[in-house]
Amino acid sequence: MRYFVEVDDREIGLEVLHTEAGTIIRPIDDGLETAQIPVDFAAVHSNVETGEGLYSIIAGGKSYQLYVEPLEHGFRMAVLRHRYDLNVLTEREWRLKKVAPRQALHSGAITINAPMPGLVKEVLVAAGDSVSSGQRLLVLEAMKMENDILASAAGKVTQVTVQAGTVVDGGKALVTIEA
Amino acid sequence: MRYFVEVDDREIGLEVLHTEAGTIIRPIDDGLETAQIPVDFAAVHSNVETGEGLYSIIAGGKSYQLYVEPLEHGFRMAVLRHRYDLNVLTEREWRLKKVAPRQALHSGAITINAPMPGLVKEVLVAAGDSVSSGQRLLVLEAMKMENDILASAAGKVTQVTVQAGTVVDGGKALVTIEA
Amino acid sequence: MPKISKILIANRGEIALRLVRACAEVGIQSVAVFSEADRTALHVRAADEAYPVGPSPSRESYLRIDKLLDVAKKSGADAVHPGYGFLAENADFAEAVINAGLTWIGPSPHAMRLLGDKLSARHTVQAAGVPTVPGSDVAVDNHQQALDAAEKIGYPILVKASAGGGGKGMRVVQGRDEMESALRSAQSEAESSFGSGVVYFERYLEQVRHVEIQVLGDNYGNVIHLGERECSIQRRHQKLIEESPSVAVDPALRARMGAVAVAAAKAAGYSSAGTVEFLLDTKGNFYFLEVNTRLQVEHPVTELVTGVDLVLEQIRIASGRPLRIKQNEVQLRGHAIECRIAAEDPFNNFVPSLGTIAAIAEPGGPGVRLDTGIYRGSKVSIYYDPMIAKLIVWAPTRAHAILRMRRALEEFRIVGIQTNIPFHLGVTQSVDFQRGRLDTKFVERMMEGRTRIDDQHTEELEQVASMVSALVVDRKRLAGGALGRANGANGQRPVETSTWRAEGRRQGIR
Amino acid sequence: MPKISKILIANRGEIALRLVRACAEVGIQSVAVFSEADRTALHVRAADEAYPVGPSPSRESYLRIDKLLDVAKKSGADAVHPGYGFLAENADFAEAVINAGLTWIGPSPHAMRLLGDKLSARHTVQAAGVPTVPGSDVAVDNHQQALDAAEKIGYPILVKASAGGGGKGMRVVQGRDEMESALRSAQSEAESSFGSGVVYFERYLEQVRHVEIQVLGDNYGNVIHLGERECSIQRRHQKLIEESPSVAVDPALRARMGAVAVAAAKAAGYSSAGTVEFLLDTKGNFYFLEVNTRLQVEHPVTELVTGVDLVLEQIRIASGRPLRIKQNEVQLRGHAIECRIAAEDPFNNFVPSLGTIAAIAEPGGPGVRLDTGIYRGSKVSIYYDPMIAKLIVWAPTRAHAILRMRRALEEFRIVGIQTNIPFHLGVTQSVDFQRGRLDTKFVERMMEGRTRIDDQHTEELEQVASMVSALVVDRKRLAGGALGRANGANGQRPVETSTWRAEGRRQGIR
Repeated sequence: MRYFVEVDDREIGLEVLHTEAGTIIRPIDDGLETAQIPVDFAAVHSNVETGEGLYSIIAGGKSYQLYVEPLEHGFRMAVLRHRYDLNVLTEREWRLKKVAPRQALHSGAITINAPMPGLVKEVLVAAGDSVSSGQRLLVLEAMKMENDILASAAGKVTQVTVQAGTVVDGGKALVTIEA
Repeated sequence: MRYFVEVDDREIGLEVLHTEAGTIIRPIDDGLETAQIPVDFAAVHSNVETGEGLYSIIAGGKSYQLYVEPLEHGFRMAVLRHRYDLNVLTEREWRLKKVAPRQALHSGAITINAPMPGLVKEVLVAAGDSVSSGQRLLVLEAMKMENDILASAAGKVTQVTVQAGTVVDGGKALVTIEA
Repeated sequence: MPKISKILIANRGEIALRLVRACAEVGIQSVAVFSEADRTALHVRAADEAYPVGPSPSRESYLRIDKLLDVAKKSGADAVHPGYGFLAENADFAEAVINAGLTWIGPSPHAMRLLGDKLSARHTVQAAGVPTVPGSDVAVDNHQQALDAAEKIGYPILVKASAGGGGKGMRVVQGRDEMESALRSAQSEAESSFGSGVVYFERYLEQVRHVEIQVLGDNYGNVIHLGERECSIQRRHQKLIEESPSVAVDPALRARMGAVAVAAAKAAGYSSAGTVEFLLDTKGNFYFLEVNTRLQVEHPVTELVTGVDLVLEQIRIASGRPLRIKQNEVQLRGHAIECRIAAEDPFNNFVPSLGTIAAIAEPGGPGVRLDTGIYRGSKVSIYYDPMIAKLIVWAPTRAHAILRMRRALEEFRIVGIQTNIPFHLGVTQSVDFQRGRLDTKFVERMMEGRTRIDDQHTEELEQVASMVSALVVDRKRLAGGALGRANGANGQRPVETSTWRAEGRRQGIR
Repeated sequence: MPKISKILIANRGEIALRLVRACAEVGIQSVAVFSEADRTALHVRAADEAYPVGPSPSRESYLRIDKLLDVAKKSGADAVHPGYGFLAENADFAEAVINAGLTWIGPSPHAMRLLGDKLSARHTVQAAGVPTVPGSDVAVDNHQQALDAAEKIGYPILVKASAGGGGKGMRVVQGRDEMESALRSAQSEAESSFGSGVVYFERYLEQVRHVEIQVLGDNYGNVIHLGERECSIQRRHQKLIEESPSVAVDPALRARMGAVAVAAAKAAGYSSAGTVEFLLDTKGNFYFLEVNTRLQVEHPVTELVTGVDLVLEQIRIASGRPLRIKQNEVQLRGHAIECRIAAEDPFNNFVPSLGTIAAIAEPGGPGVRLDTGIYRGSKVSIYYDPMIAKLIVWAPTRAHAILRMRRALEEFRIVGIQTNIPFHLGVTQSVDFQRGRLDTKFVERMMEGRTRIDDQHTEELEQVASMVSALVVDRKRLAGGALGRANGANGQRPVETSTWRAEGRRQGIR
């Protein structure tokens, strides 16, 4: 079975083969199938359905353990100081996606939500402002700390739905930005 | 609600009361209800059905945590260097258990007493009847359940002191049997 | 001498548990308190007694002096330990405890007041000849006075709240232009945070290390020090990593700083455990910053290198015993490092991460100490500090301790919330940290990507993560296949019975 | 000098994990091996590399020299650490490792052979002037020779297998009458267990302590000792609790025993870590028992009091470095105690308890070290030793260490199997243990109820257990009621969502 894994902006093609001698993974390298990596994959604790769990993989003798956390699309894995968000496509999904026109990532309206319940201490932008990605939009006090809420993309502020002093629940829309 | 806990060869009677101010436990001491212990009982992890789990109990200010493991009959708890196997009886179970063996010891005239207060629903025998051991004598409704009152020995019924509809106190003589 | 036989622990979380454990280890009864959120907390379950003190917000529970004293009375406690945070540095609380006829495990309210206010502390220690950071020795009130004072001290200037702590009411002023607004905002933040708008100036020192000295004094005027802790790894004036000894402190400097710290403590009539904080510059000059009149979060690193149990000594001192350790008996052995594990997402600007702890794998083995109040099923809530654990390691050498910390961080897995463990892993892998080139700007540089991190196998890890994700999908496919057919499929790996629960999944921030 | 950059760890369980961790902490690659039962074991997951070595029975996996050497070759390992048990004291394995061009992390095969056979070890150390337990210095073969030898030595006699260990081939003979059958059964048990029926006699000493000295030698003839461990708490010649220092050993005796142990090690040309076991009588006389030519299970107690990492020193020594610690630099600080946690039911004659670990709560906080290979979901199987964890504590004093151990044992909760934790709690509560009145019959006396145990609140605990059991039943009743009605019932406690799994329940022996 062939799978295409999207991670960061890379795409890694892998073929998983179950043989008499065990499982083998072949990287798909532009159709050139090069190495064959024998893998011994085992779940320590896992949920087969969601994929969540702790796994042990021994690939070519090297041993790793990874905790897999399901995301809405794909999986998240924390490995050492890194965190990977990965999305797995079957060959069919991958081919369909490849032919489809690439969607612009940052088009349309982006809503910035409150990451946690808290008190809005300061609002630093107003409707009509142009903001750059990473710019501070407002300050939310929660857990005794002041937390900067940043713009996740550049654009124009179209709506600010809170003001200083507002107590918000987690998930509440705060600012809308039009890219 | 009253419970009788068998542990080792002891028997501890406890009444659990849920009040506005919280849960209270009253030890049942031969009918003498003495202390009232306010308890704050909470499950850390638990299975309500089997009872298995880790519990925190604060009884009269003192804090304990106990792991409860269900046995076929009752529970097992490891506390410090001790292990207790406990069996919990409801008042009804306890009374039924209590009256049965005691009466089997007597010979001659046997009086069957009401194991708990209740309403006589049905009387199934009359004076002069021959009964076998274990035969149903009457049905006593108590604690919202119908309880069969059985003959603890074979013999001849010499007296029936109640009739259907009689409300009886616990301990009231119901039927006398001559062996 | 006040005999201590039952201690009320006026705190929660890991420090409350640490204090409950200390009581158990010296045969003293412990009395825990808990807010509604903390009913099944570890410190509650481990204590001998436990009493509720109110709703979850600390203002309504852990900060309620009246309720705490009520519990002390009800339980028959004869002493109170405040831990750190909450009321630990509140002299009024200490006084109320003493007035209730109980023993306060900490310095006298007088010493707390003298050292609690930063300006007053500066004056107290200056009188004892302790070098302080150049600054205004009086409160700075208005703009003109500020400009004059700044001129004398020299820019950059750090505006500090005299009653402050934790970075609040603090502003860096690079030049005259920034003064007016910085002064005003610092004053108002100080006013709202501490109820006092009094601020003063210090020269803002750069390229400095934060080095602090642990002191221990008894009720008879004896004070010793237990060496230093380096706490330069800070973010927004919050310590993240502490270690002892400091690579920048040799025995001669340790003796000098220790003597100064002891002098500062003696000047205030200090007893119990306390910490004298200094800034240390690259030339070996050090400047008094402030005194923390309590047990510190980072006290374990000192315990590990000195072998002295600080809480035990605090209890002994409070019960009127003289110090049993002499200065020349204090010996540092090996090296200890502490990482503060917080429920914060290092991939998202350290935003607090709330939710339920679905699973934990704790680090173990040689030289690892874990102080934590979390457990499977516990919740990280908005009510309390996001620090959920302290991971402390000891090893014979600093190099060994760093690698031990790294493997312990790798072993430590917390499922259900985000933590700053990846940040700590990054620090242990950074070349500057490994070489001991630390200063208080370390984290800033690291977060800006200006630190070289010794990352091995990054590409390999990505490859492995890819393989695992494909195998997880493949496994589900095979399981589906196996389930689809009436009979177990041929040649396929058996599907493990799931021993993992999906319940209690994270709810936190995304 | 052999450079070590990748170590094959020829073991499993907690010791394999401890060795994997040691490798990570010195920047050496680790290669784990695993049997079928151990595929997801902690040592496998934590190691850099891992290879299968066969089916679950150790004869077919961990004891297969050919497979282990094959993995060493395949992985490119340049050294082998055997841990303890399995092949750790097998000189043939050490030789095979060396012949394969790899470094053996342990003493030379020559020293292993010299000391591995007990008669040979006695001769070797006697030549160096080491006092041995009075006994026959030749093999005892037939009944008449046995009676003569016993007459000379004096009853009671202990018949011991020369090739033996772990109490096998060992018999106590109280008088002439018992000799014939004891001799025959010891010989046949020795023959079947060790492939050699050679037995010899020692006087069976009573009222003695088991005290052993940790030695460390390099490849250049330097040997030091790291103080003693007292291991008198034994059951059937299996150690259960070890501590360092021993209350029975003062500095002068330590120096004498240490010097004797060093002499014994030097007589055998010993390098690496090793242990010289003695019996110590009430008058301060000590008698050589045997040498364990490996890292011991109980090595952590020595690590905690000396600050020396024994595995790290083993690796350094094996890579040809000279000892870096001088005898006069070895200092004992504080007190350490280890409890061996075994999957055995102390309420049922210590019968092994098999099953799946459904949940674990690990002890933590100050001074606690936990070395274990178990995890939630792991299985305790018939294939391997029932020791599943080592709980080790350090504290400034012995009294503190005992109370710390007690609170750590109370914190340690293992669900799914029975463990001997209640036994260890009993020991920490026994007055004799607390006062240090130990000898090798301690456990026997305790199990016979002849030990005073300082049990507080027994009746109170029974009362609490009763209340909890009633409340658990009551809770189910309320939950049933709540479920029965369409709407949540009034005034009833909410029913917690179960965060507990009933799966993976115990299956073991009853």
